[in-house]
Formats: sequence, structure tokens, C-alpha cells
Amino acid sequence: MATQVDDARIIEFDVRTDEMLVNMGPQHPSTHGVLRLVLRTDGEIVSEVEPHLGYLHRCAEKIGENLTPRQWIPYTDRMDYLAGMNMNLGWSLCVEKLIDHQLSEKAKHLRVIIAEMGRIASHLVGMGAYGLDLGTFSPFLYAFREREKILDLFEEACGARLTYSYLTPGGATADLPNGWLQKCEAFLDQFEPIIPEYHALLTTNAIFVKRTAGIGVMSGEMAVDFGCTGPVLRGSGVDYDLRRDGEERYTEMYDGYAFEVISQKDGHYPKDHDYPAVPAEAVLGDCWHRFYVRMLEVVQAIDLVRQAIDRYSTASGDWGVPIKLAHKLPKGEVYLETESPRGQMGFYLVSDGNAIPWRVRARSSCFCNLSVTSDLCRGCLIADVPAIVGSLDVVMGEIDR
Amino acid sequence: MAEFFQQIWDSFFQTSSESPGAIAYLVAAVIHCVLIIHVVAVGALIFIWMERKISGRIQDRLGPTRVGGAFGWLQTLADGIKLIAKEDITPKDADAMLFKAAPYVGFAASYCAYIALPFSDGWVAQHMNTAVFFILAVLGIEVFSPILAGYASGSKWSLFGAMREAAQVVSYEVPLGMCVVVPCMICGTLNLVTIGNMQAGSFTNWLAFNDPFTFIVACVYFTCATASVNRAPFDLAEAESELVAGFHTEYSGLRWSFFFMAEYGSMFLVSGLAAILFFGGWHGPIPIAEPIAGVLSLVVEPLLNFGRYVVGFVVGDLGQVTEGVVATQIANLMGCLNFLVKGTIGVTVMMWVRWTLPRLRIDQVMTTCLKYCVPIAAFGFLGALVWQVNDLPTSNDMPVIGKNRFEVRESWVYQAEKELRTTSGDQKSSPDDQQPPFDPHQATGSTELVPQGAFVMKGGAR
Amino acid sequence: MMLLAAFDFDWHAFFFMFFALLTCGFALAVLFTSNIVRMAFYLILSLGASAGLFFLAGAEFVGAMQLMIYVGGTLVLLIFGVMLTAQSRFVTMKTSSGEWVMALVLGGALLFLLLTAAFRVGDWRTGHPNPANVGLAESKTTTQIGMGFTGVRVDKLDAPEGSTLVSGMSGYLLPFVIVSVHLLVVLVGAAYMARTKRRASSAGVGA
Amino acid sequence: MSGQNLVERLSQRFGEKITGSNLEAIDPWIEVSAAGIAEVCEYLRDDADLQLNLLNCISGVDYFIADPKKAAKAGWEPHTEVVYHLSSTFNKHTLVLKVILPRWKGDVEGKLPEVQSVAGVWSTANWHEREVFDLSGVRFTGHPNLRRILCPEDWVGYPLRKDYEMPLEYHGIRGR
Repeated sequence: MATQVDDARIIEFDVRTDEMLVNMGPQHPSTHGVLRLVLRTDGEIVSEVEPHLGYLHRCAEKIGENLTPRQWIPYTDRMDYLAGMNMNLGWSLCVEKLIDHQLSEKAKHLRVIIAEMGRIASHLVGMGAYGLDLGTFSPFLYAFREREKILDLFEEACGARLTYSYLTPGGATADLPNGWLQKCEAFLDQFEPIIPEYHALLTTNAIFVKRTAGIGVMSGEMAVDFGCTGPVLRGSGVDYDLRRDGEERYTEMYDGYAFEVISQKDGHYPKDHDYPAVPAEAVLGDCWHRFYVRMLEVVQAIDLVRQAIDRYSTASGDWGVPIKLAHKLPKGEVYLETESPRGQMGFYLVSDGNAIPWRVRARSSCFCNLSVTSDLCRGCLIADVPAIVGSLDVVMGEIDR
Repeated sequence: MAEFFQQIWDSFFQTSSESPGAIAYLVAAVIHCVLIIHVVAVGALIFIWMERKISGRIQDRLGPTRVGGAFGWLQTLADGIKLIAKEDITPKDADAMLFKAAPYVGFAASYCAYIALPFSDGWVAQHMNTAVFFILAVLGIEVFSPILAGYASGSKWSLFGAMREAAQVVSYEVPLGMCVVVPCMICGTLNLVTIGNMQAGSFTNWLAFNDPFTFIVACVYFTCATASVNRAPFDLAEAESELVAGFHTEYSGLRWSFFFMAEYGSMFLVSGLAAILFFGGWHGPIPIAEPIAGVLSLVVEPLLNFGRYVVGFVVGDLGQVTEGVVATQIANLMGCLNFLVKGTIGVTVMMWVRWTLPRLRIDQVMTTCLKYCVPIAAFGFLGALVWQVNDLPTSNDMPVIGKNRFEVRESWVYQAEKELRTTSGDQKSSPDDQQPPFDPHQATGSTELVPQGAFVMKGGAR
Repeated sequence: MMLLAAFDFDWHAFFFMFFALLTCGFALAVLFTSNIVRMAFYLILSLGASAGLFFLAGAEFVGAMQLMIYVGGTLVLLIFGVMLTAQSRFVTMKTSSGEWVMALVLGGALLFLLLTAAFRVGDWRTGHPNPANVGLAESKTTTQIGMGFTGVRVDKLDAPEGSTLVSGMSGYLLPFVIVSVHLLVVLVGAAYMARTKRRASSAGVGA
Repeated sequence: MSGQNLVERLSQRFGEKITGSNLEAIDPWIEVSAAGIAEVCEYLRDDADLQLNLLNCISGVDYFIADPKKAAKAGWEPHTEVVYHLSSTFNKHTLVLKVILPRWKGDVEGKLPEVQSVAGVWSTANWHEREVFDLSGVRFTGHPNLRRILCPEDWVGYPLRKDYEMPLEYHGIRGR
């Protein structure tokens, strides 16, 4: 693509002789899709990283201006394609906020089950792919082995394995099939003892600790300043989780659930489980902590799903019927963020009173999380670049939308 | 071996020659070359299949299951055919000559090193007095392959891979050399056949268990060997998550597969070297090969003699098989199997490590080498030296079946000792009186057993 | 018989010629290439072929030494240095005619010296030796080298006892170690100097 | 702090720069002038009561209807809004700010409306403003690196504007 730009800041156009400009991506094994990082390197040391986005831009927001909210659900699946359920949830809640739709208890618990299962599935990919970034292949397959089981459950619930379109404004497209809860519980019982295996292979592995501890350290203030959210924010020790601190429409889903926000407070993580110890080399806010928070959230999600299953089986009401395909939206504008696995996924919906929104905007968590790359990677080694970018756990589909 | 062919030649043409002729050497050389190339190429075939199966099992998969029936044992062959059929691409910016030559440099180096690697007592293409040194030297050349490939590819990622390879391999040669020196020091020779034979007997005679220091050195050796053949967690030169594929980013098809043959070739080479230097070479943990061979020879020897008798009708009387040769060769065959198993175990451990551990970073690799491996190897070397000088008890002294290693010391030590003792007026009995009851070095000097190479002739003059 | 005789040619000389030609050919290739990495590659081949000559002469230790030090050590460092310092990836070297003349004069003088020295050796002038009489090398060079280091006169093993070992002249081990440590010090010093110089120049650029 | 209080407090402090508010909406918002947004944001971030340290999102919304008949019924004049969603990780509250801009600077078609950049207040704004510039065509003055982020550098037009025409060809690739 021959581009004619006069802007001197564009990195390709000023090459110094003693340094090397290297394109990491868009075709590169460890860029999680089609991220392109232009590295300015002096030997092995990276002096500057410039992310280039947009290789997966599919105009999702523009498409949203031509479809009704329910028709747009499949497009949310394709943003964060590793956590489609959580994207469905975010958009559904946003639309429900606009039309002021109240859900039954049962539907809320259903959503908790689905969203937390989606979180486990997404973090499993994050974990496995991070191992891949650091050069070990086996944890990736161990992670996918378990993820497949979750996808089997999802498939049974909604018929799809990746792009679910299951949670919709108004509830869900269908109730959970008979026996689903038992299968889900059986999965959790089987899955929970496997987590120490992951810890042995990655979290506490000496080489893994060497590769991640103290790398890409980001203070809590910096994380907030860059709008980092989710595990990236909590890995820097900021105690902020929308499931507890978010808008009421979202937090009421989790009312009465026992869970602690996973972040280091007073020098330690929640002690509700037998987690592996934090190694001495790890600095709060480094790659290791971001990874660790994700691993702990998997355990947390297991707990939440267990609680939700209990509540769901005794809750009153129905699972929620989706709104009409061309439900006429009231005039107004709403913004709602949910805690998706990668961070706070926000949807902004402007309606002029038609069934089709005037403007749809998706606030991507990875978009903000990725924006710290340049600052974190300055002065690191080439091998640290995949380690840092991997620890942010970005999904390009969500960044480029 | 050349003598052997000359014998055949002579008996066939009814001639008699004092030394083997050119034809005999040529035949011997071709046979050696073919055998070694099969070790490298077929070895790579098997090891790649093994790697697939082992990684599959480690990762809860099955690995290849279809090609060639059970266990997918022909998978590598199918892959090979695919690789041959692939387009051979030379990038526009590449230095075409070097780009094309680079894979062969690595393969040739890996192949050359096998010339000096004994597979059993005396089963070696070129029985070299300095085999350890030769193998280390040739392994050092192998580094040119990635360097040239990376430099000639005209790709930045390849160049990074080449630079990493150069830095890493050159550094790891230092501790590797230090570790290799320890068995040589204990045995007093650089001759791999002799080192291997000195560990005859039960596994307590293996040099790794000689004293605590040699065990440390053996561990360091294996670590450094893993690093010097570029296997995970030291596979920085081709780190796929950082450098795309490192030095072989731009390669495809057959040229690419040559890199892999070289890699698997050197993997087995360093594992085999470890087996000889530290783990008894071709001697099993329990010395049962010789009794078994003795029993087997009772059957095989008459058969061979009968065969000679029959053939003798055509080419003239061949006489009987030399007494004991059959038993020795059967023992050697079993030793060869032993050695192959040990080498394969080493390769398997490398695979196991690769599929378990994440990759180190370049600075950590260098730190591991310079701050840990080198001092530990030096410490092990000094410790083993002190142990040896002070005649501290070794596992070799244990009252178990087997022969004492120092009964098979190489002759030059005796010569030097003789010289020194006589000059210093030492009245101790002459070392000649302690002439070893078993001296494989002498045994291998006999014409039947030593497969002599093509270029250097006339085995030991003694 | 005729068949056998036809094949029984002087293969030792054949391989000597083969390796010698390889050595010289690649040495010439080094001369006539302008690309520095290719030069290094040809140098590898040339030095490797000369190592082959050593192997052919039965001097395995020296041959392996040649491979290890010159091919495996020096040339790797050379290429590594080129990769680290090269401004463009393929440095081309242009040799001016003045340099050619100088090189020819110097090299020619050296060649002349070598040739005269070589042909002073009596055996060289006696024509072609009988292959049957050629004593083929026995590969026991390490033993002699090792004994020589420890002070044993390997050339006088049969001399009367006590006459070869003179006190105070107990081998070459110590001088050898001193030389190698000296080399190491030089290398470390060179690395150190290169480092400080680079820092100073970068500071100079900054200022 | 109730919404009314906040609006009064801000108006007192910033006067003309607070141009309005809508407290009845589902997400109540405060309107800020394009020239005062950076100043107001800095105050909102640093004020001890508010501590709005997290900028969630910056969105550009284009209000324009090409069809004059429908435009007459819309009830608003064509304009562009830049919407800032803020929240606080300490106090767990949120706030919405709006900047109302003309669709084109000085109503000259092709000249992008300008608003102060808040990239100096929150680093998040850096990429978000680039995205708004890229897709909605708003120029952020004082932005350190304002160039397209999702679309290619040489893309023509601002896709999320309502009058955007999809190009028929881009570097030989057919548009529709």
C-alpha cells in the first residue's frame, strides 16, 4: 500500500543507519491476529514501539447504524471473538438500559452463569496463548482441551461454538436445555483440579517467572491514565471491578454473590483459595501479575458459576424473552460498561426514536489496553515485546471493530 | 575395514597384498559414508516422528496416527515428500549463493562429526586418537549454517536469529569444552573408544557416577549440549514467537528440511557423546553382553565356519573364523544397540524439555552460560581433578562385577610414568609388570576389529 | 592382476592434490570476491580444506585445532563482527590498484621464500617416491604433544634413562599457559577498549 | 454530589465554558464549550470530591440528515457532538460531558471542527481522539500525534459522518 503522508512522525520514513526498523506483524506468529508493531531496535534492545491498527477494521459501528439492536448482536460476537457471550451481554444490557427493560431473577442468574463461563473460556485462551508467546506450546493445548468442553456446553445451549448470539436484549434466545446445569457442574468439578497443573507449567515455572517478573511494569496510576481495565488494571494493584463497582443495572446481576475483587490489596491477593505464592522477583504491575490475576479470575469465575447454578435452579421467573427484532427504541442515549474478560467493554447507543439506532459506539477494552504498549516496551528486549503484548491479552477483532 | 575388503579381494583374485589397496579403501569409505548418512537421515526421520509422538503424548494428543498404518510411523516420510514437492524460494534480497549453500554447511558439519563417533567398541568410521576434540571442532563449524543462512536471507528476522545463534553457540562452547575435558582427564585420553571401554562393567563404572563432581559436570554438559544444538529452552535462533522463525524464516522445502536433519543429527550426536563420555557408552548398566554373546557365538560360530567352508569351494580355502571374533562382534552389536538406546534417551529428554518449558530470553541464556554453566563446569573440573589427584575413592572401587577402569589406561600414561619414575629414581615396580589383563585399545588395534577409515591407515603400531 | 594394478594408483597423492587445489582455489576466491561475507565463507572452505591436508598427513590433532581455532573461532568472530558493525548488510570491499601491487609484491616475496625453502628439502628433489615406500602416517600425534608438554623428549624415548629430563626445563606447559592467558587478556582488553570508546563517541554525538 | 450541585459548581468556576446540561436524560450530561474542555477535564480529574481519573470513552456523534424534508422534522440543527464518558476508580461514580460542535469549522465544507485535546489529561484520550478524528472527522487541537488509526493513512473521508460516501475504488480494490 503506497501511502503518501507528509507527517514526519510516521516511523517508516525516517530511518537511522545505526538502528533497525523491524515490522513485527501484521503477519507474525505472536501478534494475536493482525497487530502490526514497528520496532526501532538497536541490536536486541527495542527503543521504540509503534503499534499500527486497523487491519481487522470491519466498520462494526457503521453497520450498527443500519441494523436494529437485535440484528447487531452477531456483530458484537465478532468483536471479541474469544468472549462472544460477554460481548452479547454488554450490548444487551445497554439496549435494556435504553428501553428500561427489567429482567427476572432467573434470567439474571442465567446471564451470570453464561458470562462467567465465557470468562473462563476467554482466560484459558489468554493463558495458553501467553505460554505460546513465551515459547511453550503444551499449556496452549491443555487450555484448549478445557475450553473445548466449555464450548461444548455453549453449543448445547445455543448451537454455536464461537459466535453465540445467545444473550439478547430481553434475556436469552433460549433457556438452558435439560441437564445442562449438571453437565456444567460436572465440568467445573473436573476442571478445578486441573488449575494447579497450569500453575505448575506456567505461573510458578522458574523460566516463566524469569521471563515475566519485573517485565513491563505499569503502576496503578499509569494504568488508570491509559484507561487500562480488567485484569491489566487489577494486575497493577487497582481495586476496581465493574461487577462490584459498575452501574446498578450490571451489578444487580451479582447481588448477593460472594466474590472478592482480584487485585493485590495490602500486599496480598484474596486468600479465598489456595493460590500459589507470588515470587520474590515479581513487581506489582508486571506481566506476571497480569497473568496471575487472570488465573485467579478463573478460580473466581468457577465459584461464581457454582453460586449462580444454585440460584438459577431455585430462582423464580423465566429465562427472559428477547425483544422484538424491530423493537422501537425510545429517544435518548445510554452508555453502559460491563466487565468483560479483557476489561471494561462499553457500548454507547444513541437513538432518535426509530428501531434502528442513530449511532452505535463500542468502547473496546483492548483498544485502551494496547495503547500502553509503546510506553511499556520502551527499552526492553525484542523477546519482551511478545511477553508484554501477550500479557495485555489483546484481541484484534475488538480493537479494530 | 579396508583390510577386511582387501582380504576378500585377495582371496577372490588369489593375490596377496601387505596393505589394502585403493579399491579396498574406496569400498570401506563408501560403506562408512552410507552407514553414517543413514544414521543422520534415517535418524532424523525417526526422531521427527518421535518428536511428534512424544509432543502429542505430552500435550494429551495422539500425534500422527495414519500414515504407514499404526502409530503413523511413516509420517515423516510423507512430510519429506511434501517438502520435496514444495517450491524452492529464494528471496529477492537474498545473497543467492550463500543462501543456497547455508543448509548444506550445517548438514555437512553435523555429518562430519559422526566420522569420529564410535557406536560400539571399535565401530567407528575413523578411529581417531583425538575424537573428542575433533567432534567439538566440527560442531563449532555447524554454527556457520545459521549464521550464513540468517545473513544471506536478506531478512531482518533472519539476521536477528543469526546474531543470536552466533552469540549463543560461541558462548556455550566454553562450558561444553570444560565439561568434556573432565572424562578425558579421568581417562587420560581423547580417544572415545578408549573412554567408552574404560567404563566397562556395571553402571557404577560410568564416569557420571565416578565422583560427585563428575555427576555435576554431566548435568552441565547436557544443559550446554542442549543449548549448543539450539533446542528449547535455548532455541532463540528460531524463536517462533519473537523472530517468526529466526534464521530459517525465508527457507522452504528441501533446504529447510536440511536444517532439520542437521538439527536432529547434532541432537543425537551430543546425546551420543554424553552417553560415551559419562554414561558408559556401549556398555549396559549390567555387564551381561559378553556372557550372552559367548552363548550366542556357540551357535553362530559353527554356522559361519560352515559358510566359509561352502564358499571356500568356490574361492579357495578360507579357513576357520578366528577364535573369539564372533563372540566379540556379537557383544559389539549388543553394545551398539545399547549406545543407540542411550543416545535416543538423551534425545527424548531434550524433546521432553522442549515441550515442557518456556523459552529463555537472550540475556538470560547468556547469563545461564557465563554466570552459571561456566563457573559450575570449572568447579566440577577442579573438584574432579582434586578427587583424581588425591586418589579419593570412586564408585569404580565398589566391589561389583566388572573391571577396574585403570586396568585399561592408555599406554602413553605408562610411558610417561616410566620416564618420570626412572628419572626420579622411583624404585616402584615397572608399570609394564602391571600390564592390563584387558586392553581394548590394543584389542581394537587388531586388524579384524578396527574399521579403518579411508585416509589414515595402519592402526596402532604397537 | 592388470585390473588391480590399474586401480592401485597413488590415491594418497590424489587426495593431497585434491585438498591442496581446494585450499588454493578458495584462497583465490577470497581474493577475488568483494563481498565480505562471501569472503568469510570462502575462507571457511579454504581453511577447512587445509585442515583436510592435516588429516591426510595423520596430524589429526593439528587438523582439529585448525578447524576449532581458525574456522570455528576466528571466522565466527569475524562474521559476528561484520554483522554487528556493518552499516549496510552486505559490505563490499573495493581493492585499489595500489593495494593490489603491494599485496602482489609482499605475497610474491613470501611465496618465493616458501618455495625456495621447500625445495631445499632433499626428498622433494628426488622425484616421485614409490608409493609402496610411503610411510603412512600413524595418528598418535596427541600422545607426543601431550608428553612434550609435560617435559618428555618424545624424540629421544630410547635414550638412556635420566638423560632427557633436565631440571628447570620440564616441558612447555607453563609457557603455553602463559601465552594463552596473555591472549585472553588481550581479548578482554580489546573488548573493554571497544566498549569505552563507543560510549565516549555516543556521548560526543549527544553533546 | 447531586447533578444540580455539580453543574452549579462547575458553572461558578468555569462560567461561560459550561454551556448547558441535561439532567433528565438516562445518563445526565454536562455540555462544555470546545475551548474549555481540557481545563474542565483537568479540574474534574484532580478535584478531591470528583477524582474522575478514568476516561472511559470518547465518541463522536454526527447529527445530519441529507433529506431536507426529514431534516425539518428532526428537531435539531445539524451538528457534531463529542461525548466524553468519565468515571472514578475511587468514588465509583461516572460523568458524561458533551462538546457540541458545528459539522464543519466556520460552515466551510471540508474544514474539520476543532476541539481541545484532552490527551494531556488522560493518556487514554490519545488513541480515542485519533479514532474520533479518523472516523468522525473532528480535529483535536494540541493532540501530540493526530493521524488516522483504524483507516489507512490515505483514506478519504470520515466514515461515521452521516453524509459519508463509500469510495468506489481504493487502490484498485472495488468498493461496491
